[in-house]
Amino acid sequence: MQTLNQALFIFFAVLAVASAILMVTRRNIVHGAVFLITTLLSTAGIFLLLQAEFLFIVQVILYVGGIMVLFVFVIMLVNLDVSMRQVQFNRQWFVAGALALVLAGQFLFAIWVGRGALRLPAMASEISPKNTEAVADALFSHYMLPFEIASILLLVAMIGAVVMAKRRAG
Amino acid sequence: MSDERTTKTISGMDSVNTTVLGADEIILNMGPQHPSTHGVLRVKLKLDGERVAGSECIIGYLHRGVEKIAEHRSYQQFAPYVDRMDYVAAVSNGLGYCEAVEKLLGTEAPPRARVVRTILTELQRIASHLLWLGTHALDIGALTPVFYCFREREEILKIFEKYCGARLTTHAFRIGGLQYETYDGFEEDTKRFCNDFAHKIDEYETLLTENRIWVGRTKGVGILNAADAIALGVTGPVLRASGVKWDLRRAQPYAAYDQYEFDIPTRETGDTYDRYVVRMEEMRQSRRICLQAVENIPTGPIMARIGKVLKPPPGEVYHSIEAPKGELGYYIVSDGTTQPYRVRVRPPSFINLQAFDKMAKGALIADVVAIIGTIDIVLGEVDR
Amino acid sequence: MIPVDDYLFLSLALFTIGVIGVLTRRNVIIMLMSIELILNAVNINLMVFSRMWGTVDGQVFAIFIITDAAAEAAVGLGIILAFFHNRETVLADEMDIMKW
Amino acid sequence: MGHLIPPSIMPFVLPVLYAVVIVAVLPLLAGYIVLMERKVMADMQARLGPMRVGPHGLLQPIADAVKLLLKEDIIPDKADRLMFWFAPLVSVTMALLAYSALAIGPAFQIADLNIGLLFILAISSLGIYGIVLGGWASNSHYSLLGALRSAAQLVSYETAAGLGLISVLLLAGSLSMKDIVQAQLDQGVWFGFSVPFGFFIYLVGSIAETNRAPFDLPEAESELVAGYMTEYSGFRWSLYFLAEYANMIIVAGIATTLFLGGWLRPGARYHEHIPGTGIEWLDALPALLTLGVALYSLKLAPTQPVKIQKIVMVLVAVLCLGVACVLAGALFAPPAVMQGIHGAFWFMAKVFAYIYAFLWIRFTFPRYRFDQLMRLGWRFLIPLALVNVIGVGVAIVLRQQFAWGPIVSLIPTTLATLGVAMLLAKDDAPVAEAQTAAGE
Repeated sequence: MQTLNQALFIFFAVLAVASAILMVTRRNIVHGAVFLITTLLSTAGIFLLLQAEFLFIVQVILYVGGIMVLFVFVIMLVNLDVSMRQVQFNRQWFVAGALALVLAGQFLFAIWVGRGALRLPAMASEISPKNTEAVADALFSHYMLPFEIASILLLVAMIGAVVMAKRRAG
Repeated sequence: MSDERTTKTISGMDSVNTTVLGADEIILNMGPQHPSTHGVLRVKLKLDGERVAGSECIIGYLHRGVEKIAEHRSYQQFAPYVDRMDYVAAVSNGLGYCEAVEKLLGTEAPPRARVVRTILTELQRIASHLLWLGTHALDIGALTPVFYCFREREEILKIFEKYCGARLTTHAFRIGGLQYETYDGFEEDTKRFCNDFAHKIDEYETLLTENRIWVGRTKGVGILNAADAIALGVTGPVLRASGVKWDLRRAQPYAAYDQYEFDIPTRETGDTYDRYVVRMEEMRQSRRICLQAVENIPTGPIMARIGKVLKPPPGEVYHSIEAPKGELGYYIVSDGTTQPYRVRVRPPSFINLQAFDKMAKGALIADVVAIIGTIDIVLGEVDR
Repeated sequence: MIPVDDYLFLSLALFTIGVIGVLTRRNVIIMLMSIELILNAVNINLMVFSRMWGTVDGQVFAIFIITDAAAEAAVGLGIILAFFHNRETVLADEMDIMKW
Repeated sequence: MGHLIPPSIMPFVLPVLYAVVIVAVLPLLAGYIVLMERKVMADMQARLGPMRVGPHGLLQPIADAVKLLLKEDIIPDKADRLMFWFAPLVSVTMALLAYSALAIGPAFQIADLNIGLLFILAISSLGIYGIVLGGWASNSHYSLLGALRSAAQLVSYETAAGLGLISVLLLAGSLSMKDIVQAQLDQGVWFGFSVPFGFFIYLVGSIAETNRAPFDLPEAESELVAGYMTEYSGFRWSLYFLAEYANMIIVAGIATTLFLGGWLRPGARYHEHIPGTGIEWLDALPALLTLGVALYSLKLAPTQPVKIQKIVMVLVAVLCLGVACVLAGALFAPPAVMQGIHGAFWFMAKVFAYIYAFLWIRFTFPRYRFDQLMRLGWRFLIPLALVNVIGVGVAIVLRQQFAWGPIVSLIPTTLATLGVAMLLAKDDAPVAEAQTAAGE
C-alpha cells in the first residue's frame, strides 16, 4: 500500500509540475488551458491521497468542470491567432523571473530548515467514510458566516460578470 | 452588406479561427452542400455571435438554361422541360405552360380536360405541401412527420402514376387538353384519398400545431409584413400568411376553379407559424376542391381541336397560375414559327427567396433553417 | 509514508511556476490561469495541513478558495471579454488606459 | 481458486474483472442501443428500419462497427492535430470512467464509493472537454459553433439536473449508490414517485446533458451539419458516438438508481411465496419474461426469408432461453447470488425503459432553439428545481417533527412545485420576442 501511495504521489506530482511548466510556456492558449486542466486533475489526485475526497470532487466538478470550461469558452471567443504571433513574454521577464525565483528560494529555505518537523499521522487503512459529512458539518456550523459571505461574493461576482460581458448598445 | 470594417479577417494565416468570433462578426457559408438548404442553395451569413447580421443568397448551382432551351424546341417539345423546374410540383408547372400556349393560340381546353386538370393540380398542391411540411418539420428537428407526409404523398403519386405513368416529372397535360383519358377508378382513388386525408392532416396537426417547441420555433420567426411582401413581389402562401388575400385561383380563375367553392386562408403576422397554418389549411381546401370536382367530371372530348404542328400567331402572352409555391407565370413571345421566340418564367420560389434577407435579419442560425424551409423553395425552379 | 515536506515542495513548485507565469507572460488569460495555479498550490498546503492536524478546517478553507477562484474567474473573464470587444487584444501591456 | 491469487491483490480482482467486462461489452451494448433506436424510430414512423443484416437487422451494429473501423481517418489540413487526436479520447474515457461507480445490481459494482454519485457527476462533467476541444481543433465554423453551444448548454443543464438530484439526496441522506437504493427499499417507495418533479427535472436535464433531441443543438443536423463532429470520420467519430451512447446509459443508470429504485424489483416489499417453495411470486417474473421472448423468436424463426437468418433467429431464441434458465436457476441459488443476478436484470430493464423514453421524446418533439433552450434551463428548470429542493426540505421536517409518512409528507411539496411550474410555464410565453428585439 505504501509503495503504491508513493508511486501515485510521484506520478501526480510530476504530472502537475510538468503540465504547469507547459502551461506557462505554451504559445497557444487552448493548449495552455488543457495543461492547466491536467495540473488541476493531478492536484485532485493528490487531494485523494490526502483523504480529502470531497475536495477531490469539488476540485473536479467546480474547478475543472466549471471554471476551466469558462476559461476555454472565453478563449474560444477571443482571437487566438493574433496573440499567438506576438511576443509572448514581457520585456522585464528576466527580472520578474529572477524575483520569483528569489521568492521561491526563501520559501524553499524555510521548508528546508523545518524539514522533518511536520509529519502526517499514520494513515488510516480505509478512507474515512465521513469526510463529506465532516466538511458539511464544519461548513454549516462553525463556518456558517464565512459561508454566507462566500455566497454573497459569488452573487456579486455573477452580477459583475454579467455587467462586464454584456454588450454595450451602440 | 459590405461593411468590411466590422468583419475582421486576418490575412496571411488561412484558418477559420482567424475570423474573430467574439470581436464582432463571422462569415458562415451555409451550403451549397448543407442538409437544410433544400438543394444547392448557398447562403452567406454574416453572423454576430449566433445572430444573423446580414445574408446573401447565392444561387445558380442548378442552372440549366431552361428558358433558352425553349427557343430551340417546338411548343410541344418544350412541355416536358417545365416539369423539371419545380420538380415537386410538376403538374402545376405543366398546367401553367399549357394554358399559356393555349392562350397564345386563342383556344381553350374542353371542359372535361379542365376539370381533370384541376383535380390533378390540386392533388399536386397537396403533394407539394406535404413535402414542404415534412422537410420543414425535419429542419426544425421533428424527425417523424416527414414519414407520415411521404406516406400520404405516395398515395397521390400512385394516382399520378396510374394516370400518366410517371410519378415525379409527370408531363400530365398536353397543349389543348389531355393526352390520356382518366383511368378506370380515377374518381374512386381520388375520393378515397381525399376522405382518408381529412384525418391524416389532423394527425400532423396533433404532432405540431399545439406543440410548445414547434410554436416557439416558428412564432415570431421570419416576420414579413404585408407591405414588404407586396413590395418584394412575394406570392402564394407566404403572401397570404402576411394577410393579403390574393389567390390567382380566385382573382383570375383558370382551369375550372370558377366552378368550385373554396376558402382562401390568410393570417395576420406573416411569421413562420402563420405560413405553416396557411399551408395546412390550403391542403384542406385543396382536398375540398378535389372532392367537389371529382363528384361531377363532365363528359366529352379531352382535347381541343388544334393541329399537330403549332404555329401561334405572332404576339406575346402572359399567363400565370397559382402554383403551390405562389404565382407561376409564363411569358411567351411568338414570332409565328413553330418555336417560341422567347419564354420567360416567373418562378415563385425565385421571387419569394428575395424575401429571405428581410426575414432572416436578426434571426438566429436555427431560424435561418426554419426560414429557408418556410419559404418553400425548390432550387430547380429558382435556378431554372 | 509520504512526508509533509514533499507536499510542501510540490506546492512550492506550482506556486513558483504560477508566479513566474503572472509576472512574465503578456497574455491576460494566461496570467489569470497562472493565478488559478497559485491558488491551487495554496490548496495543496491547506489540504496537507488539514490532514496533518486531523481536522477539516483546512478543507473548508480550500472550499472558500475555490469559491473565490470561481468569482475571480467569472469577473476576470468578463473583464477580458469586455476589453477584447473594445480593443481586440488580450495583452496586458496594451491595457494602458483607465477608461474607454 | 483462492490460493491461486495472492491475498494482497484479492480485493482488486473482482473490480478489475468488472471493469474489463464493462469496457468489452459497452461498445456492443451501445451498438445495440443504436439498433434499438433505429427500430423504435422506424416503428414510430410507420416503417421497418434495418432489416437486411441479420434477421430484423440484428447484426446491423456489427456491420456498422466494421464499416466505421475500416473508414478512412481524415484529419483536416488546418486542424490542431494534437487536440484533434486527443479530444475524442477524452470524451470516451470520461464516459467509461463514470461506470466505475455505477451499481448494476447489488453485486456488480467496480467501486462502492461513499461519494459515488458525486464521482459520476464529476467525471461526466469532464466529458464536455472532449466536445469543446474537438470542436475547436477541427478548425471549422460549424464545429466551433457546436462546441460553444455544447459548453454553454452542458454547464447550464448540469446545474438543473444536479438540483433535481439533490431532492433525492435529501431523502436518501447518502451519496453512495447502494445506500440510495437501500433508502428506497426502506421507505417503501421509489423516489421517482415521491419527488416526481425532481425526476422530471433530471429527465429533461439528462436529455440536454447527453445532447439528445430536442436538445441536440450542438450537433443539430439541419443547422450545424453535425456540430462538433462535423470534421470527424471513421474511428474517431465512432469514439464520439460511443461516448454519446455510453453517457446515455450513465444518465439512465443514475436515474434508475435515484428515481426508479435501482435494482429493486417492482413490489420489493411484497413477499408472497409460491406455496410449497421458498420462491416469491414476483421473482419468477424475469425468467418468464425472457422465456416469452425466446418463444416468440422461435416462432418467428421459420418465417425468416433466408436460411442464415433463420439460424440467427434460432440463436437469438437459444440465447434468450439461456438467460431465462440463468434467471430461473438463480431462484434456487443462495439469496446473495439470486439478488445479484435478478438485480442486474431489473436494473438493465429500467435503464432500457429510461432510454426508450429518451427515444420516444426524440422522435416526437422538434428541436429547441438556442435562446429557448437557455431560457428553459435558467428560467424554468432551475427555479423549479430550487422550489422542489426547498419543498423536500420542508417535507423532511414534517416527517421528523410530525411523523408524517414518507409519501404523505411529500404531497404538499409536489403540489406546491406543480403550482410553481404552471406559473413559470405561463410566464414563459412561447413567442420569440428575441428576433425583433435584437434585430438592430
